[in-house]
Amino acid sequence: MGEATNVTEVPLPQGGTVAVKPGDFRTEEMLLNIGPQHPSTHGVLRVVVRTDGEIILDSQVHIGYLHRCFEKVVENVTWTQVTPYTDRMDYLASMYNNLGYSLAVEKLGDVEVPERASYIRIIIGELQRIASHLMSVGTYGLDVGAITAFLYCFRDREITLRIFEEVCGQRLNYNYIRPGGVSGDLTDEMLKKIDDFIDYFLPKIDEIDNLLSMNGIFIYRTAGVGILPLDLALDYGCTGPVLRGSGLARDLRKDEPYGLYEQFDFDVITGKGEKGQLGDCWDRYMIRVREMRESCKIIKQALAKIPEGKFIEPKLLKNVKVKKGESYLKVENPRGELGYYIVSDGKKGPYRCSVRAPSFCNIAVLPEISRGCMVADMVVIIGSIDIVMGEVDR
Amino acid sequence: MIFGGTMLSNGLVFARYSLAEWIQGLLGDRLEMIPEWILFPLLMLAGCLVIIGFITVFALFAIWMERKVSAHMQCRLGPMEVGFHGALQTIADGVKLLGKEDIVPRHADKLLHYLAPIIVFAGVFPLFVVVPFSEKILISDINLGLFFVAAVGAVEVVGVIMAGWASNNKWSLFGAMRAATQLVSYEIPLGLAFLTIILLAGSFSMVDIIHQQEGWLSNWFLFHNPFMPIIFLSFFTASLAECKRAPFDLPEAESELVSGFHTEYSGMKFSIFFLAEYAAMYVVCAIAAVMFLGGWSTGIKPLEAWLADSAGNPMREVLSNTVHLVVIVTKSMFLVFVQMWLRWTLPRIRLDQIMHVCLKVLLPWTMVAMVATSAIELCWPGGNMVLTALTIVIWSIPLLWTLKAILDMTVGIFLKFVPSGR
Amino acid sequence: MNILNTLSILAAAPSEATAIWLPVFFWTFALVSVLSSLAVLVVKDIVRCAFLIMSSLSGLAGLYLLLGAEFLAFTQIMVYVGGILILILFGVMLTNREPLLIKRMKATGLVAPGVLAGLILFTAIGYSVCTVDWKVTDQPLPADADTPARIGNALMSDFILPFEMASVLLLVALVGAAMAARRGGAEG
Amino acid sequence: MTSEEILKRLQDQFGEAILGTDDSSLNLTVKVASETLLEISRFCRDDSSLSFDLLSLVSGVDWTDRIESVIHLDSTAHKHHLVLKVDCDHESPRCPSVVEIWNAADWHERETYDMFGIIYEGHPNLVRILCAEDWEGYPLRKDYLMPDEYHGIPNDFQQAGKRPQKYNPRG
Repeated sequence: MGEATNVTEVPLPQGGTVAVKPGDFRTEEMLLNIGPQHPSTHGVLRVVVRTDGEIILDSQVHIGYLHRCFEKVVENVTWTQVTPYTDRMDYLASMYNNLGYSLAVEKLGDVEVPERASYIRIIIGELQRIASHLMSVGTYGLDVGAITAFLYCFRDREITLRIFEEVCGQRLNYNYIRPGGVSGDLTDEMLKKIDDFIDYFLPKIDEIDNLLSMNGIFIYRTAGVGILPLDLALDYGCTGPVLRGSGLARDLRKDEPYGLYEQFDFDVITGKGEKGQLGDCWDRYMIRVREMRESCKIIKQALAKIPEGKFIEPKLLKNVKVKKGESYLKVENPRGELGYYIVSDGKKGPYRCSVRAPSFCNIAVLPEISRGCMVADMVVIIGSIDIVMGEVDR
Repeated sequence: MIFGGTMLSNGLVFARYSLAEWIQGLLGDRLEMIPEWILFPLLMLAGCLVIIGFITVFALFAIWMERKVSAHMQCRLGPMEVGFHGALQTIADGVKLLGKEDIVPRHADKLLHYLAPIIVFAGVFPLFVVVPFSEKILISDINLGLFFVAAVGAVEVVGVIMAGWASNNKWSLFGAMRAATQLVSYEIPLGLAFLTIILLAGSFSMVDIIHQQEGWLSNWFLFHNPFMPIIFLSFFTASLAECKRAPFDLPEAESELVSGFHTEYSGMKFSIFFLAEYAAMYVVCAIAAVMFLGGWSTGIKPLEAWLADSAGNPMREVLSNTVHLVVIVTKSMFLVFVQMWLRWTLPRIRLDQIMHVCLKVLLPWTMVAMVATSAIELCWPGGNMVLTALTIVIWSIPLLWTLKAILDMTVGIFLKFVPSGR
Repeated sequence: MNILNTLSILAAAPSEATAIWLPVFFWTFALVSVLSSLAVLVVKDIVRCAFLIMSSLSGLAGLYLLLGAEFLAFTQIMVYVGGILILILFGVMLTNREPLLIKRMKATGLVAPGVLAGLILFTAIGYSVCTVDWKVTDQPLPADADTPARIGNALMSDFILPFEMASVLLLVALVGAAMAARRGGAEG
Repeated sequence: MTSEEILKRLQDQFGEAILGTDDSSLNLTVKVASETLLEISRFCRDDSSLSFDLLSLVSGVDWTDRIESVIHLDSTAHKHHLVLKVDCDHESPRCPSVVEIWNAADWHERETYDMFGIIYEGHPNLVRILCAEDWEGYPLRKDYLMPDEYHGIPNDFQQAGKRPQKYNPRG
């Protein structure tokens, strides 16, 4: 086998030649642009894929189609004016973006947060996590072709959005959590509604499991696909469900608790490779489903012991005084670790505000794990990483 | 014999009785003035028009049904504005599609781009020639019926490949390749299922096959022996793949290939693809009903006997035809509903997995079932009550489960309060 | 005359009156076959050539229908249009270097040998058509002339040896194809 | 490990190469010389008591006289945090790339290059990531001026009849 006789050089259209032995089956490679306008790239992601038939040989990720230069914009506004801009990064988890920014400013500015506000932040933050994961799980169903699961998730997400609307008047970009507290109180009625929602929602998670997670074809499509080993995940700086899917129990709510998370009892979900291999798409997907149950647990606890009191110092709604210096603070956003690196020169607004966007870091690993997959798997892998282009491009 | 093929001449005799009677009533004695050689193409054309009419009406209804079924499965209402519960929505959409600009991409092969939808439709349209609706309401009972279905069904692939190629779009090409792979492979289990039925019925003719299954419900080929349900499931799965319906909708997978082979089609050309898809859905379901579920037979022996005894009783003949029409359409529509049900429940399967399912699951199982069935047919020609009873016992669990699921979906919806959000 | 009778006669045995349409059908099918075969030679776009082959084969199937060979006609469509043609298209599309550019065929300089081969083939076929003593009969074909049952019986009795040899040949080809595909897969 | 312990460990190992700390930062911030960055980074990752296995963020800060390249490191095992800072020249900022140590730095360094123009030496594919490939200037520099037009698309400020001033947002 493998004699190098009778090798002919065949010229390629793009220049150069390729060696062909007699009896070789050779197929041509094809360059395929997935995106920037494609139903399954979750925004304007563009992946240039080199394929052999349907098998992906190599891929290259192009981003920046949604770039607004958030970091430049916020250099020109005051500390409290930044929050609306943070909303527009990860628009599916705006509350958490607000939270991360507020915590970073509070840390640098030594601002005291009322206890009630901390509880409200946890309740709303976890509710936001549920909403975000519902979106992720639903669109993941859409990616693999199960449209009904998507609508089931949207039906439940709608309820959380109505709660948010009642809380702050907005459905998507909330601007609710501010440096120093939150912009409005949660009334007893709202707390009751959130409580009702959790009671209603817990059985619905089983419904999603029945319909999608444990569906044979779904497992067939996702288990063993896009395997991300732990060392690779760490090397590429993946965090959140993507990292936990590879088996590492890293959750900032447990590891470096912020807010009052150390007082709550919940489990960190990690992938176990039940259906396929550790770190495959099914693991990453399942983490989100299971985390929704943990979020419900946290909300229940927070609702039980939320204290009375103030939700913000009114003067902090105008602006915050921040001393000269810098701080870096990370929170566990639904998509991973959302970090705010804030530099202050002691003036009214940030001198520099840099964001570690979890989707930005997670999507970078895509070429590594999609090599050798099929085009249909590419869609599944992108979905399992769960990106929000608003955050990737900022 | 001057005019050899019976098929061509058969093809024109739509409803030997109903249509002809109508024409006779209309024209009366003047009919004799029309020479036969003019009547011949006219009737041929009439048959075609009737098929097109049926396809269009069915597609209108099926698209509405698909929307309603999907909507109710997804806790929403679906179209509600145009007509009663949105019944006219499809017509409104059709008008919209007609008014749309017909776009041909630059550098596309214009001729092939234009021909592709026609060929796809031509691969489905002739199938209706052999689809029976009742003893008298059928266009032609070709004595090679099932073989005709297998042959003509293969033409559709060519149109799909043509569409994918001519669009000058990589996604379309992917879709075409997937379609070719999938459709050609799934013809094998489909053919084996045909073969089993031909073996049992001893005929290719649709009417013969139905006549073999008349009498009690237990005469249906589905209950013939414990292996027949395997053949049925295999046939139904393969027919899903042939229709490119979920979970086998890879050629048009919207989340992967945008829209697959019809990405670059708009307006009327697109709606012809759509029409062909829905027509194919009905055809495969009607053929499944004929092959396994007794066709137009009600499954109640005395009723069948009473209906059949229509000598000199024109009213009963009309009644018989009507009942049979309703029965076979109901059976087919139930299977169409199952297709929709699957589509809105299951995720899409991957290309290599589709081949795996075909070659390593369906093919061996169908093969085993076919060999077993022929052995059984050799031992007990014409079926055996014990075997039928055994079939029903063995398959009772999936059968009951299916019944329960259907009851849950129909009656259950009314019993269970679904909170619509707060 | 009752129309019902007319129609049933028409269905079972077409009368002389309808035979007027026979040439129309014959010439349509014949022209489709011949013209598209000619076009295959002339047209430069290889994919269009493949589709023209389809049209030619379908025309042939129509001619078979006119001759009363329904089984043959349907087999023609199923095997050639649904099978072989798809394989040809597959081959053309997969081996095309630039997948979305229409591939033009180049002249290979083999025109003279091609014409020669064609002439030889044509002469051979023409000679055999002219010399073979065809059995001509006025009698209508028996009703079961073309039933699958008769074909099946013939294949299983008189022609069992060629039939089995053909199947062995196909099996060898299948195994060979599987081997070739496997080797290709193992290398790349 | 506490911040002091990390600092001590680094100082013990590298001594002079650790230029100092940044007291205004709330996180442990270590300034290092650009020549030793790679060596220190590799030590931070491989040393079992430090094991900074997760690169969190590579960013830049324009101090108008110099540009800082800032690397935020995390350890998933020890749950501690470290910031490495390298001072770069404002005119032609250059800094060694840490991609070979943490692949995560790839996109972050491209972004910092895109925004500040810091040339990361040794980066495998240092091209713009967020801005268009033919974009001019480095937007996050304090002296950056928005171009008047980009491929015929006029600048909105210009349309409104006013030009953006040099960076001076607070009057």
